[in-house]
Amino acid sequence: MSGRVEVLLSRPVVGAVPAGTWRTERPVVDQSRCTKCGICWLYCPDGVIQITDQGAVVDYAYCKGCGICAAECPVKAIKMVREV
Amino acid sequence: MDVSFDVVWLGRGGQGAVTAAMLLAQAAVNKGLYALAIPFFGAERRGAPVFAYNRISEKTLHVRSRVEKGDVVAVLDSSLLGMYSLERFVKPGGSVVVNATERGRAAGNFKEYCLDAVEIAEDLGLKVAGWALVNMPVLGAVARVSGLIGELELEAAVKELIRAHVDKNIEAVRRGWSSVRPC
Amino acid sequence: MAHRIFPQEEYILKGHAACPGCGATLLLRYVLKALGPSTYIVIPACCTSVIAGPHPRSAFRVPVLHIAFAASAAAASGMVEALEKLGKPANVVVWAGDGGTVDIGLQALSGAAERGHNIIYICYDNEAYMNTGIQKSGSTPYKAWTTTTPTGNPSFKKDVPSIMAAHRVPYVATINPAYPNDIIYKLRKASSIRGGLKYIHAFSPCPPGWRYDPSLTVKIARLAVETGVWVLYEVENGKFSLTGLSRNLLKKENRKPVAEYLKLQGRFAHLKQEEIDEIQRLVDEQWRRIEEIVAEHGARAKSV
Amino acid sequence: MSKLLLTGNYAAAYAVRDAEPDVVSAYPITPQTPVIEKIAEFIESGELNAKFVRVESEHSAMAALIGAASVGARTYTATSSQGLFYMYEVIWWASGARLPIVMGIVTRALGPPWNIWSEHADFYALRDSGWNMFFASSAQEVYDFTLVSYRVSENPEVLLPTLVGWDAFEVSHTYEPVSLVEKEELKSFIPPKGSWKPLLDVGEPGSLGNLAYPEEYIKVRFEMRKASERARRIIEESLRSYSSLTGRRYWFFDCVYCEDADTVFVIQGSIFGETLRAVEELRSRGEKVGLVKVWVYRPFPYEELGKAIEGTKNVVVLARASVFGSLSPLGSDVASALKLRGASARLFDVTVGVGGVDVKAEDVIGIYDKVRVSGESSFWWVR
Repeated sequence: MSGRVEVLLSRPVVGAVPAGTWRTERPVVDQSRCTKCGICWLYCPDGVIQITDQGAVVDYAYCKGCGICAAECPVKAIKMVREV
Repeated sequence: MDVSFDVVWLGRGGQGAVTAAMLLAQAAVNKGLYALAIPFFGAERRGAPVFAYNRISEKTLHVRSRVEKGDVVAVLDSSLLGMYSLERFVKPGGSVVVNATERGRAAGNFKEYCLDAVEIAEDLGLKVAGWALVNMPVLGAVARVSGLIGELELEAAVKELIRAHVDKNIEAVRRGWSSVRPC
Repeated sequence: MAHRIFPQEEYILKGHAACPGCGATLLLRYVLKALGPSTYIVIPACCTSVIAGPHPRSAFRVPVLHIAFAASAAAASGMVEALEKLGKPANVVVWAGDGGTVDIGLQALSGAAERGHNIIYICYDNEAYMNTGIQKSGSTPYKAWTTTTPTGNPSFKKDVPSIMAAHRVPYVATINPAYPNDIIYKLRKASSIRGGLKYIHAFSPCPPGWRYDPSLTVKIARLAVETGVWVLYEVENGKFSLTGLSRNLLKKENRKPVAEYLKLQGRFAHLKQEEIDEIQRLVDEQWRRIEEIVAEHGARAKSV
Repeated sequence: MSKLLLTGNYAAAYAVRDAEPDVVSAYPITPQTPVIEKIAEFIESGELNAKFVRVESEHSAMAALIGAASVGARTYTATSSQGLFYMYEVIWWASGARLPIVMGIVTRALGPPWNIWSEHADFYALRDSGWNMFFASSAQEVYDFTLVSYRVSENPEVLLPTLVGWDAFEVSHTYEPVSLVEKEELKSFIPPKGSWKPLLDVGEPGSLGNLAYPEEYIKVRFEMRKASERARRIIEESLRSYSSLTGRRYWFFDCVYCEDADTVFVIQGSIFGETLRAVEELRSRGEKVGLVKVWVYRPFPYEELGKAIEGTKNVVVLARASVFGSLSPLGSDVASALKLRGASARLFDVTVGVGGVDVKAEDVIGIYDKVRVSGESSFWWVR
């Protein structure tokens, strides 16, 4: 392809927008209560939660703080905390 | 300058004036001439008056406007003569070919030829959607009157461009060619 | 363990431009997980035109054709025919909002459905023109507030899945983001049906447009099904079946009161009790019709 | 080289058959309809191996081609007048998306009142769309320019859509002998399939048309502008190559009797024949008149045309388009061409043949007589 037409295409990249800055509240996981069930991962519209051996881990660089994870956590292991 | 032998076709929508003009152009091309077939479509439907035109020349023609006066004027439906005065369409000294058994009115400054195309078409069973296809006999007559096109080129054109009932159509052209006479 | 059994791969990358708690993005995340990387998406003007991220960056890891508002079903028609002609089979998906589907895009959708192109058409229905700031669409529910229906929508939501079923497309289904497994199942089924247009109508909660706290997206989505406001079903080759939780909701006593669904949303905050009762009656009426359809299909199945 | 008696519309269909597109999509409208009927026939008979998407509207016809071309298909559509305007939005989308779509426009007047006859207002409405634009004045030119369009559009230096306009009925429905190019010969002229890489591909995912903020938008559009400028050279090269293939001489425009002319008519399309007749008549009276027939309308050949006519005293543009409160589009472009070269020729902008009215040699001579005595530089010629 001519590099000149290439200018038309948007290419996939993590962080197309710096979404993390939008947040007014952040989800904080109480790992001692986390059962690693994956519900928070499943319902996250931003795909910023990973289930690791330690439990659910949130990527705050892109988390917008919607709070779905906290609302859906079956064991209430996630709390929404105000950003300062 | 464009100098051409011009034909004006006058018929009703559905009678095949445009097809006749196309076949005459093809026949002229078969003879090594350059030809245009120019239809003028109104937005009207079946039965409304339809014009088509030919320009035939030895050289490439550029003019695509409607022909105002033809060397030959072909009338596919004599009922149209009540609507149009032929003098409007024919060059002085030109010819008209009318699908009619006879012409009662005095002629102008042009020669008049007649043929009964309806009888020819009906005799051959050439009908589409209930209408006699009078264009083929008239085409044969026009080609003969024009003095430009031979019967063979005309038949070749029909063979090239017509897909249905080719033999009957060729026979209709032949009968038109042979039956046309002054009237 | 949801994260183990559910498709892992992400096709929407972190750092997209959706609002917090966006139901549409959640839906699209599941849809792409179901369909995988061999998928082209056609997107008309809608929220997702923005969610994709600003040029030259994109949050989407599959090829996307953005196209004018009314044009998506037609663009997908040409795309799928071209891919077939070029010997490059893939999923061709239209991802359109309710405006682009039930209103301005309906003609093109109807044409594509009638012609039977091998397209998966998904309408994510957030029940108003959200991209321009919450104006009433043909899919806005009765009585809902929008900026162009400030005292409540006087007209009824257009039933486009039924219109699509009337086109005799091979597959029509509804989905809801509270039920991701159902989404995966239905999208994979749609993808496996090779001939004809597959139409999916998706419930798509919108926190700013519906005036609710973004953490409630999944809860509201679930309540929509539990109250019977949103019906999960599929119509496969003309055969209607309820799916998932909706299968258990034919009996009224199994359905939660619609008030539970309505009261969480600011767009319904102005409703008087008699209006809530009217909406409840309308929902019950809808379920009576479903009962008839189910009974008719059952009788037809027996007679065969 | 075979010669067939074809209408302009059939000539377009034959060119499409010979260019072998993958996807054709169209919606019928008078006077375009025979184009797509003939293409449908070619597809049904197996003479053309293409998909025909029988859409429900012109808007969808162009949208379907955008979808098809974005994944690499060669495409064709045709339309006219109201249909073109219904399609308008996506026509601009096609060029903005840099898709090498080819389209025929059988020019027809716009309503109201309803009118199915020729006028170029629909064609001119696309002058700023980024499409390359040819205008044909005969069925032969329709065939030729349609083939050339594929070569221009698919050139990786260009990758912009191209359209060919031709007059309703006078060209679209008039039968004339048309020379076709043998398929073998075309192979060296039309790029092989796959010579441009599709923008969208699952193997290398990218998005076409993401929202672009102002600084990015201007970059994208500036690239498009540069491509359109490059198209000028590619069009010239393609026409030269086509001329040597066929012996039919094409350039941005044709100039007849221009050498010593002090008055030059500038026209597009089917009025060429009658205007030529008028010019020859005037020449026989000793008047020094010439005639320019514009073939390439976008990118407009400002430099070349300006050079060709800058030495004349009077330039009379005969434009077949209703205009209100403005010069005709063709008149504006010719005025610009003169001004850009600092030429002192006087410009007359005359609207003729609106709604399919025949323009006869007598009309052209009447216009010639009028501009010599009248100070009016912009007027409609209504008999």
